[in-house]
Amino acid sequence: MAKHYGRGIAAVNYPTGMNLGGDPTQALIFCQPTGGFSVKLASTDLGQGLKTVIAQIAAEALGVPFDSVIVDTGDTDSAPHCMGTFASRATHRVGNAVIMAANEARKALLDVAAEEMEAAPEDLVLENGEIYVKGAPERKTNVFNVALAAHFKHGKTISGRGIYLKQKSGLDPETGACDPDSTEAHATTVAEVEVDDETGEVKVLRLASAYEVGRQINPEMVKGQIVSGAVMGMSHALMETVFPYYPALDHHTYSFGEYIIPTALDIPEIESVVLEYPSSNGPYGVKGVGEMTANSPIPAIVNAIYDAVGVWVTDLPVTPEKVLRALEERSLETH
Amino acid sequence: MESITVTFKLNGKTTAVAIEPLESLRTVLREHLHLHATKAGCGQGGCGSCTVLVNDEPVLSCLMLAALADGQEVTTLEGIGTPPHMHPLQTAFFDRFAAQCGYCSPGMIMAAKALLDKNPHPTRAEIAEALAGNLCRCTGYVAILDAIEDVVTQMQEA
Amino acid sequence: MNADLFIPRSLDEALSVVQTHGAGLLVMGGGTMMMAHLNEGIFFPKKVMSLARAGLSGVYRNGHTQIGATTNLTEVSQIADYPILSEAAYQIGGPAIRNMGTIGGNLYMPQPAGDLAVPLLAYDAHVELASASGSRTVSLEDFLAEPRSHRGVHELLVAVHLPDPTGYAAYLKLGRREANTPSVVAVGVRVVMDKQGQISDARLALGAVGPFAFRAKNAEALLIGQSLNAKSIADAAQIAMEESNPFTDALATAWYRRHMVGVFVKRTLEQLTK
Amino acid sequence: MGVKQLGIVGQSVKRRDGIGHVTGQTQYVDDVFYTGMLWLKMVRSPISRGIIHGIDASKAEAFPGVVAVVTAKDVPNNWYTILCLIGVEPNDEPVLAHEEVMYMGEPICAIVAETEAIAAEAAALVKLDIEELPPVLDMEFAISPDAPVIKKWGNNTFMYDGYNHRKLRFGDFEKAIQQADHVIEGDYSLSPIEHAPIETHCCVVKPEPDGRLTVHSNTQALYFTMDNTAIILQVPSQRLHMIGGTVGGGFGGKVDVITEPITCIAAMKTGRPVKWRWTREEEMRKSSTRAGVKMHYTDGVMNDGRIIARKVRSLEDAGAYHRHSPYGVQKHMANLPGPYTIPNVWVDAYCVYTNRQPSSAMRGFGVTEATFAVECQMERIARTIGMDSWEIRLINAYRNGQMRPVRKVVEDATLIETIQAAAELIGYELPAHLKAMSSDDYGGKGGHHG
Repeated sequence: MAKHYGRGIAAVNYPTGMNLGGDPTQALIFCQPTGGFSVKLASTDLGQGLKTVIAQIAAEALGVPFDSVIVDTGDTDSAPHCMGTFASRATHRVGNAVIMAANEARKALLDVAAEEMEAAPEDLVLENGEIYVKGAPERKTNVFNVALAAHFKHGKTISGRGIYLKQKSGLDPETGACDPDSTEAHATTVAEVEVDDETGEVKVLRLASAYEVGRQINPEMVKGQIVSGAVMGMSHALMETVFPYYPALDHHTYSFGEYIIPTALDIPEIESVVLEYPSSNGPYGVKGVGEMTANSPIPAIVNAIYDAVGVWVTDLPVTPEKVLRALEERSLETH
Repeated sequence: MESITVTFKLNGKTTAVAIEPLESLRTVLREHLHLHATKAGCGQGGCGSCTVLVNDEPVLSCLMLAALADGQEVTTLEGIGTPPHMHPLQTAFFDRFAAQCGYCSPGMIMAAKALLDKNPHPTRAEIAEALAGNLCRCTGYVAILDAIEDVVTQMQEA
Repeated sequence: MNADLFIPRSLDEALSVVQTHGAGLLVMGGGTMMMAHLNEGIFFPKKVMSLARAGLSGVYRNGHTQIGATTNLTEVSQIADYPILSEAAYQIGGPAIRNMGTIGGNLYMPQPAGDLAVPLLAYDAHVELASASGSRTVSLEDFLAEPRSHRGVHELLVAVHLPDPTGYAAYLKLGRREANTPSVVAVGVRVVMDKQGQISDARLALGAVGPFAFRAKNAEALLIGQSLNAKSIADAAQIAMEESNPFTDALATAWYRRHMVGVFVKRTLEQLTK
Repeated sequence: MGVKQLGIVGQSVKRRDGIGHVTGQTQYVDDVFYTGMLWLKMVRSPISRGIIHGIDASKAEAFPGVVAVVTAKDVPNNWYTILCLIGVEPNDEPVLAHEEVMYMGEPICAIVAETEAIAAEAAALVKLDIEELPPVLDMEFAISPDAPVIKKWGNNTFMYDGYNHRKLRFGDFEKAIQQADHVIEGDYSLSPIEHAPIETHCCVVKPEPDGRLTVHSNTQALYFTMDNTAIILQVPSQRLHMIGGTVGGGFGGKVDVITEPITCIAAMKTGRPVKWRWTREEEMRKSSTRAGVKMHYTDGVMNDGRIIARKVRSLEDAGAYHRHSPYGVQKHMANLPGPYTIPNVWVDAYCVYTNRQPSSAMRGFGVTEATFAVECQMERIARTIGMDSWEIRLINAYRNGQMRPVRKVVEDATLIETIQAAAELIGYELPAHLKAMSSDDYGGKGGHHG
């Protein structure tokens, strides 16, 4: 028996968003009488943390404290249209819509503040909920006071509407020419594996990746996607199939007993660095990261197996059996 | 057979409930007693999201006849901590971003609690072994292991 | 789901339920297999008996070792005298499953589950079947081959009996991930050596490579009279491969399972040389 | 690289929903209960392909505790074509099958009962009279002339503008491949996989006194689900009030509108709240999967490592019905050449129908498969011509200002930078000329790395 070490790399791109039928999302923001801002979305948090990153984006764009922003998602009676959470689009689309809505609400707020302070709106600075006159920081008020004044004195709404639409792209049926995405994120993953030449088992020792995601809104949650994707990608490469003898239907899986995904004992060492090259059209330069992280590990692992034992197994999942058969076929060829 | 009544100590409080004979403990907790922290992930014993403690031992409530809880002590996630008085494991899971979609979190935390109650100083490998029956599809487990290790460290320092 | 549930508080009570209801009664040990089927709506039993409170749990030593049928896998994993039995139990599921699954129930699990039979065969286990009119023991080997015919409709599996362990034993299981996995193959081996270092008795049991766990008797026969060396190990592995009758399922094909019998019999025997 | 520091953006603030998750107080759909709520179970096809001659639900209807049986007759517009909103046609998938079944597990009728257990037991009593036909399971067979035609439009592929595949044509592949120093081919395939979120599909619908329906859904796309449901129910969208936004894992599996229409119909028919929660077995065997994909690459490569021509033929297994696959194949087509500058590209991408559970969206679908093939193929090229694995990628990596085969100018490439950063991360010293490369070194327009 011998165990063989191998290293493989994969460099990938990933498109943000879709365009098949036009890809819009809307947001509404309104200010409550005491200066809280409610962001109304019909969007969905799948666990990736959308509710949190949108609150960050809204607070940043409005110039108010994070805790004063309420994000209300997931109700079609109270919030306008969102295409949905998929295609690595949510932070990009929803974030852009929220910035647009925030800009309108912020302008309305500063208009009222300007009246209250007898200053020109363009001379006002709004930072972290505090408002002051540029060059005269002693002339100041805050969102709480202005919101109260707007509601009870000026009869003004402080609210904003936002939409982001990626236009539908035509697709030339003869050439395939189209505009398939908004921006591209990128990644390179290095996989290190150990292959047992008696059993064909592949143990992934390490997945080290560099991800370029435009701009991180919340670095811990980006890391959460990277680690998540590393494990899901490894699982896709080595373990998972609904039809173990595809295209045959035999032994169609029905439980986690035969549909194998990793446990806490199966995970490799996972390392990453994140690069930020802001995109031209994402909110603060965001590119989508959610889906990409599960992609680069797959070919990196398959390439590492080739590096370790010199056989190509390019039919996923790379089960121990497929590796062993490939090794046996090769030894028949060489003897 | 008509419905039967089982009486057990649930999160420290004696509870009597009328059940159908073959109902699982999970069904009774969620659908009769409306303690929804215990999740229904597979009903097959494969995911661990319905893990609760019976007499301080972790069991899968989807595979346990509720009738067998009679006279036992059952602890669910609701019984170990609620805001603002969270269990240290809950705090650590929150601080470490160890919950993404959150669906496996109750089972994970109960499995971790069962471990730490018995072995306050587990290694990372022992922690992973204690979670072998709990699947997570979101986090890749690293943050979960980190969170539990944080609690182990806190207990060592305390 | 209108059903009668019996939770007998003693063996006698359990046997009387079996005597009365016989074939139409679904008997649950820990419930880990049956409750999953109930939850999925695969079948709808009308009469169910749980043995959980029948007092059948516990490990007793009295000239030999007796393990009550509802002793759970956690408890089995702590039986120090039979190291490969405890090892096999520890490698099943996660902690919660081990707290629920029972040794008796495990012997009814269809392959590739039911790992405990493998070390139990290596230890020459017998099972005790009881009915209202008395009890009898059957070798585990015979029982596994046809559990339904060996257990009468009015009988219950109440205990597993093990002679005192002799010799050296080793157990290895290959699954598809590090833990909580059914077996691709499970190998349990126990050999008794004479003073010259030659094998005087051998048990080689295989799981997940046949319709039920079984002893590779030709391989055992080959080992007897030999020392454990590269050649005898390789020969035994080869014969065990030939003796196995593997199947294909979602985890592996018959081809792969047979290959892994060779690899894991070899690795298991090699452990004994260390 | 320097990005402008911002305030709260860029900070790792804690999750807004984190405390709810770790204390079990977050409300997921399955945590919604109403007084008098009924449960739904689906009767499904036991075979992969056949003609339905009869559905006898009389025993189920008579089973104590059963409140209603929902069949195709109860579905106002019995077509489930989720991308009809963006013009995908023709209709091909019934919400409830009544004439034929196209995959094992296809829904036929729903049992609505007082408890989940009663619904399950009654569902098992429905008698189906289905004449079995041989299923088509293999994609190559499906597109061969010998295969039975399983689709009403006369073949077994989705039709794109009159073609049975999507085309990508850039440069002149046929000419370029003749000039290549090496022709390197590779086959790549992926078996269907399951999203496997820990939370299965679940929907709860409550009829309101004003005639509206409150729909608790774990869909990934509320409005998309609302609009598709309204089309099936033939009611104005305003009749529906969708509540969701908290999902126990999706991964693309919850973009199908697969539970809401039937649960709504059951609630309308009974006038009571109804819950439909899928079992794990349904999640594995009946919900959409990631598609099986088979790809063949033929690349023309020069001795210096430049890839001058790439041809790809790809088959994507949609399973029995469209769902999101016609779109997924387009995304796939656009990504099959990879993030490399290749002047001559030819892609044929097929969306193929077979008698298996439909495939649909899953994390990266279309792209994941392409990326897997491209990056293995890059390694195969490197090994074949004897070039370093890093160098082959760096010299071919697309640069800002270059034209992608879909005829979009590259403007935010950082492939080279991530390759360099990964080498640095693992302590691998790239040669100076590779270290000096940049996504902006093409000299064309675009790029914003300055």
